[in-house]
Amino acid sequence: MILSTVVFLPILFALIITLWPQKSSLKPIALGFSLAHFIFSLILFQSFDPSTAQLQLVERHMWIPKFGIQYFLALDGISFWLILLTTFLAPLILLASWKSIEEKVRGFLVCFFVLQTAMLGSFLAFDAILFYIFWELSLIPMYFIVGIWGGSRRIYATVKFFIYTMAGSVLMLVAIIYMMYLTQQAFGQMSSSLLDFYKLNIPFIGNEFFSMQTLLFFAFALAFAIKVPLFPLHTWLPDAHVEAPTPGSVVLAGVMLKMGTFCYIRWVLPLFPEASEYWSWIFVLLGVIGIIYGALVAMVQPDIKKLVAYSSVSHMGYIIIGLFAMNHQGLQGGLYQMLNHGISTGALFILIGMIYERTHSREISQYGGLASVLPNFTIFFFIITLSSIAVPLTNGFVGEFLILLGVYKYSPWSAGFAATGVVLGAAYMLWMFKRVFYGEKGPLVADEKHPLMDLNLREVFVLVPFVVMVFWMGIFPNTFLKFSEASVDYLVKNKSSYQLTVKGEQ
Amino acid sequence: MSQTALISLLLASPFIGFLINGFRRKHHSGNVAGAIASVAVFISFLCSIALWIELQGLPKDARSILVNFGSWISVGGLNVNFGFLVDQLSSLMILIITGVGFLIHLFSIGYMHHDPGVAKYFAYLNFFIFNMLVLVLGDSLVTLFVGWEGVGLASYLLIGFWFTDKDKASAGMKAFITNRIGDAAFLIGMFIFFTSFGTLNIQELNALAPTIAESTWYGIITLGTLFLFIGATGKSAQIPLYVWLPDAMAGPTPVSALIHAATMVTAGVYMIVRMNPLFLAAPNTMLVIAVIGALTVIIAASIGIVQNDIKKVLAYSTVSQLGYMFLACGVGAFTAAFFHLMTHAFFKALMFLGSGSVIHAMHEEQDIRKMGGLKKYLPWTHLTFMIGWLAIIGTPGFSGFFSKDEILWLSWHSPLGHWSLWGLGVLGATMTAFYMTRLMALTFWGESRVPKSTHPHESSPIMLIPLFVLAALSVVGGYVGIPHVIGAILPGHPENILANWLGPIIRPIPGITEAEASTEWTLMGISVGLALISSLTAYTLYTKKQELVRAMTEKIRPVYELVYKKYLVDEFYFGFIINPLVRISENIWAYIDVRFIDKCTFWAGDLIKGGGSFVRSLQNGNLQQYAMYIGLGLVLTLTFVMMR
Amino acid sequence: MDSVSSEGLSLITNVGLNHYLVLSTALFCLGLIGVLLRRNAIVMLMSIELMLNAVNISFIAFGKYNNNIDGQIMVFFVMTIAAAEAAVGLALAVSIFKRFKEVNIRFFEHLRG
Amino acid sequence: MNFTIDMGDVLLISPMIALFLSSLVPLTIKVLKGNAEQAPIATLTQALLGIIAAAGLLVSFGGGGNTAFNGVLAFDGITLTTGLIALAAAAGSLILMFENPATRGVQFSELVFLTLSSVLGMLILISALDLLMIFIGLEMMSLSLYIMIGMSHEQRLSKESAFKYFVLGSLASAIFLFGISFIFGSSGQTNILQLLDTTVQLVQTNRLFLFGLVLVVVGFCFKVSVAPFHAWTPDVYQGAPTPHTAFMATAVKVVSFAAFLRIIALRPLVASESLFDILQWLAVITMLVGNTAAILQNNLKRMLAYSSISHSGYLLVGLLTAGISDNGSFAASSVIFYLFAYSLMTVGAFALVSMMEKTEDHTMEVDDLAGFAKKRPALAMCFAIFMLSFAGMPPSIGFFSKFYLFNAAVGEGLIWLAVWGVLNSVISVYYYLRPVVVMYMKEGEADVSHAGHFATAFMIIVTAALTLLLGVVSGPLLAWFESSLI
Repeated sequence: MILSTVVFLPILFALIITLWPQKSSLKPIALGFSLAHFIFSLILFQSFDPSTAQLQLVERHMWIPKFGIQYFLALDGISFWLILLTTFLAPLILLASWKSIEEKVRGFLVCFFVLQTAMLGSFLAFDAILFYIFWELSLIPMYFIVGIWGGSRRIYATVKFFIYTMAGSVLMLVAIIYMMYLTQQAFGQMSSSLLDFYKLNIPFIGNEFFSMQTLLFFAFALAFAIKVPLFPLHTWLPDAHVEAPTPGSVVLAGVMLKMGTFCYIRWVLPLFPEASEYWSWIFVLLGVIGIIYGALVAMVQPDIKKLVAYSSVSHMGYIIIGLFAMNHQGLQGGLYQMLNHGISTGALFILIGMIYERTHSREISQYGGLASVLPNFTIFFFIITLSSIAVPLTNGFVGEFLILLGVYKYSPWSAGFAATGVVLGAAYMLWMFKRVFYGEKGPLVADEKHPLMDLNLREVFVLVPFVVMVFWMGIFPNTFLKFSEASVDYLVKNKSSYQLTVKGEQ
Repeated sequence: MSQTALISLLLASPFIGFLINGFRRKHHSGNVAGAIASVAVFISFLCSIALWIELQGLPKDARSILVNFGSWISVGGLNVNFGFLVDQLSSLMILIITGVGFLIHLFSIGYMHHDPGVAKYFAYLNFFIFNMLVLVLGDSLVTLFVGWEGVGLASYLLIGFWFTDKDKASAGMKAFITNRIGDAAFLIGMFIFFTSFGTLNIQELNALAPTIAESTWYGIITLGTLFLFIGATGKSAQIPLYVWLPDAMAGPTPVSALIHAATMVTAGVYMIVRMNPLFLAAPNTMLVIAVIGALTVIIAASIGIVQNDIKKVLAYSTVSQLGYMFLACGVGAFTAAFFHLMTHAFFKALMFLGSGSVIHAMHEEQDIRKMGGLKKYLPWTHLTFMIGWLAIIGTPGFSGFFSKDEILWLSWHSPLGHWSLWGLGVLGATMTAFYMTRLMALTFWGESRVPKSTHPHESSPIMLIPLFVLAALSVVGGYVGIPHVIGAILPGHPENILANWLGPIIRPIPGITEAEASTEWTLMGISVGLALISSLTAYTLYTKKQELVRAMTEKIRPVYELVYKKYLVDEFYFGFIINPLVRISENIWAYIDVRFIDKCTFWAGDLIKGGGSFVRSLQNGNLQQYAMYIGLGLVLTLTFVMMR
Repeated sequence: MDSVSSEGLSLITNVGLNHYLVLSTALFCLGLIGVLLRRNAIVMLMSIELMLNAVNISFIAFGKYNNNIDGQIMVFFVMTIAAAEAAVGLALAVSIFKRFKEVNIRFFEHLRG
Repeated sequence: MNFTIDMGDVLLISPMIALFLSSLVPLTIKVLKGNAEQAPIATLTQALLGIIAAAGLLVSFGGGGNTAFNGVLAFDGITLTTGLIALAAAAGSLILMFENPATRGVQFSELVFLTLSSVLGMLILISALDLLMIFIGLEMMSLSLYIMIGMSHEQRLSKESAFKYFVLGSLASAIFLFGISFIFGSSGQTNILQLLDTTVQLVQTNRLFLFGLVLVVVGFCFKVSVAPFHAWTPDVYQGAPTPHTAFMATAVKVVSFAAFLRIIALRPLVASESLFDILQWLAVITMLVGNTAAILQNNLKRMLAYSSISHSGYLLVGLLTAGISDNGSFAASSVIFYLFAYSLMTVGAFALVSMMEKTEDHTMEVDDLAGFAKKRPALAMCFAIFMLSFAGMPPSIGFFSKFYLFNAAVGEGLIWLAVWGVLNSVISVYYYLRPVVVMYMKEGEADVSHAGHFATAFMIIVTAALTLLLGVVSGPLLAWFESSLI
């Protein structure tokens, strides 16, 4: 029952909040709830056994017997940290959005908690249909969060986001249905359980595009590529980020994008081993393009938030190439980079939100000399910047190093090109940092009438956990890596015959 | 005290100093902050001495202390530890770092005492020392890389220390990004070695390095070492990545002394010496290194001749001295390289601090054309600075002489060397003598051009003491590495201590023959002679015959301009790389993102909408039209079905 | 006795199923065309009736030639329904005339797009 | 032949009798009271009681799979399931009529009578096994509808739409009848049961039969508004009073599809490849037409009309699947489940529309919803649920119905139709989101002053709840449909 509780606790919270009598105490209640949820999710530590690649804390009940659709939740090393990342970010996000969300608080909190459930569910679901339900469900609250509490062009942004993502995932639905019929052919009984999908071996004809495995592969990969987002499909992201309110951006960057990359490991690589081996070059290519392209475009953004948005295009590119290198370092690095990106980019969006609350502008050119006015803010921002440009002993370095190492094994050239991202990343981040924090005071900063206040206690409480995580993950990465080690090792060792078993069953 | 405890203390104390000063960065009392920082560094200085003594105790060929603070990253085959290795090389290096570093801390107390951000300044300084120690002691390339980037970060912070000035901030950024280019290459180098050798541990790599040289250009070792060397060019300001170092002078002068003269910029040399077996196995790389080094020597020196900013002159001289070190590495004279690294650390730190003292005295004036005749105002500074001058131009008996001479000799004699390399080296030495003398002449000698407003005054003792110590070192520092020929004629035949000390970990140059003393003496004579002549010329020109200088400058105006503008390298980089890149980025954003991808989405939408409006136009409310559709549909269906 | 020209006779006697079917189809199409072309609501109703009666013809013809009485029976059903339709249609036509003072259907095309 | 009516048949048709009687009640009362309208609530109650009685009788006697009047009426799974759906939809629409300005008031008892007789026609239609019976059912249903629409208080549009509907409808039924005649002529009979085993071979050999069959199919395509026979749908749906629109969009569609299913069950698609192909293309065109045209609509009712066209497209895919599938009745049951889900959402959506209408001839624009979320958060949420469920977002019932439908299609190898369907549902997302955007994200003052419709509001909330929840437990429901269809 642990996983069900982890997944559906937020829904319960949402209900309570809908019915909660007085408006004034909503935020504290919600904060308390999310904290409780996080603390509860820590139970996983003592009930999870990192030594095996098998599924743990399994809950499976037949749901719709005719199609063998099950209610099937399970945890393994790949999803472990993403669960904790999700629950860890929640209270911080709520605390950070204390001031930024003023009207329609109730609705916002409900959306937020429903979103939590959807994301956790899609990380834990081991049944295709169940997964698809969670996956699609996650769109709706985000759609409302961006559309209601967002900026001026919010409607354009949110509809774009919704339709892009939906367009990707419907083909996946057809693919899922098709695979259900494949299971029927193979095992007599139709099933949508991921374990049965793993058991299938789908015929693969290499050089032919219209062969079964290739088509299924692309049907899945497209859905996830849009979510990630991979290079040519990324344009919804900057709009969504810029228009979304701070908490929206943080959830989007922190967790939602990870759903895409996570699903590559959970679904695409093991389900279609030959196809992903054969077509991996496309994804590595697009990933590398994404890294460089995202960095270059980020460099010339006039808007801080948009800059960070494009920077996450670049960072997600790293994750993709790491995954498709399909070797130990690459996969581990990819997984690790997911967490890093969640921490650092999430923190960046929170910081930007803080400064936006003070000045109500995100124009880089309007800033300057902020460091002499807000020293503490500057220090936090600088630390997060370091983690985002992957300076050693911050979390970013471990991820990028592992990824590049893995990719080098896959193909030295792509590693070489990806490495330019290391330089460009430093370039756009530091350039932005210089223009915003250094130099003479800009018009917004110098404004004598409203002097800017440095961080207050609440904001420090929000930021300190991030900084702690940045260094913890940078200095003791093994504490994190060892949880996914077994699973990744298993995936690498038997790529083509990937079959998970449930712990305790034979 | 156990070795583990020693090393942890060695590393911890500057870090703790950094934390303390970092948390009390609001305080303005420079002395307290300075005291904390200096004590922290002094403690690690003592630790390094202790470790050095420990090493003495060990047998000659097993002189290494490895302390492992546990595993950092372990994924698949990759295992990186927080391992720190003290051997003959690193022990000397940490001695230099902490020793010189300590002196510079002392100097800074005096130099920065009036600055409001002094606590932050010392925090950064300690942070730098910490990272430098990590760099030096790291037992694997990754750990080394940690320090490698850490020092870059520290230098970024210290160059941009007065960040309200846009240019200083930009200088810091430039330094960091230029270094990042090198670092990216360094990463690739690491990957190459990991994929081929399966480890990144330095000792293991050196052990695995083949003794048979690799002749191809595409060999694993050649490529790997080349990439590592590119990393080194970034960190140690060699062609083509040297451009950041002169700008780095935007930082406080002691920083220039510590980071951009004595320690950080030599990290590249140190790394190469550290990995010498691998580099020796790749003669092509060695050739590249030697050529790049020699060229850097000439280019930088030539620029140094015409600069008017005292710190810029010193900066370019640093670049060219680093060139010597790489030249040495390139010809396989690793000992010589390290020797020069050490002596250079002494006299260049000395000169930078001296210049700091001058600038301090001149109220932040750095243009040597506004100086002159400062000898009588700043006697002590002048004295110490002069010692540094003698050392760097290679006056026999001073430290610089020994190291530089050995480099030149080996670049002639070593099978990896070539007479042309030697020629460039000597030319460089001559130029060095010239611009250094010019610096002395314009700053301290001749008649004073100091504006009446400024009243130069000798610096406080706390700033002078470091000068004296460094001066002493610049004199005697050379005697640890007396070349064999000289040792042969000296009473008691003192031998090359440094060479013996480093012997076990530095592979000899393959196929080097026994040197015949006569050649060596001749070469030595030539270089010293040339240096002497050129310095005399410079002296006469810049003290007595200024107008002659101007006349000559006028005659070669275009050349002069070109050199004065640093061969327009920065302009080239900005005009042909950076600005185009920015413009390209703007365009791809505008065209690919906005005008293409989004447009495609809109097109799809418009297509659907167009279909919709077509359907709507059919739906024109006319009953008979609808009946017509039904009839047509009927006929169509019937024909389609019945005709088959 | 000389006989009537056999052609003429056969013309009358040899009327087969197909003739009836052709007739009914022709009537049906006439009705359809009427609906398609005539603007007058009343005429359109008449055309529809015409179509229904065309169907009746085919029913009867089939019934006759298959010796199946059901054909005739069905015709009764059809006629009733046709009557009902006519009633409703005329009622609607009347109400429309009341409202628009116009039975030309081109005058009510408010619902469109 | 001596003609006897045995008791079993009477029991079987008892639902229809019940409906007939209850439909008479209000009228008789009106007559007895000297043409004075009784309290509408009373009329409504009698009608609902009649419907409930009919439903009860249908459940208790129908669905056994046995036939009445020597094989003219059949009471099998299709009758039972679709009958229940139709009755429920009719009840819902009656509640709307009771409160909608365009329909409440003076002639309410006549309206109820007509509605119930139309439902009676529907019951005949879905239970008829004889083509002529089907025709009679169709006519009975349609004629009552024409009058219902025509007699609305709303003056201009409803008259026009009634007439359009009438002309085109009778045109279609004429075509249908013509087809029947040819089937009769070529096969000598009109009873589906007897045609069942001869059809395939007839289709391949007898051109006349094929001709007639195509005409019949076209007639049904008109009724279920498949493009290009759909043109009446937007106009009629928009012009008719909203409750009638709801009635047409749900009950009429359901029963028409049910009867269509009976025709398809003759397996002509297996026999005639080309018929199968053309119907596939019609399905594709229908989806496209409905969705693309709906994007540009500002009138909410018209938008829903086009969306119902697109749903006919999806349903046609299911129908084709059922037509060629050999494994059990899964495809058919998925169609019926889709009909059920669709009716549920549609009734709810139209209920909200009808509730927002001020006066009888008020047209409801999408932008009138601006700020609705602030005024009536609960109802706004319900409407959002309907829209997202239309779009097929999980976990609503809309998703599951689509899932079953396309699952069946993929199972029969109609993958490209499934792909086309899901892509179309992406297009549909765009216009289904529009009302949501307007409600939640646009500033505005939605006028809800007059919206004191408690029954309607209650119905909206109930349907929304069902829409949201029934999806998750849809497994058993589908299983029941499937088992009852065997």
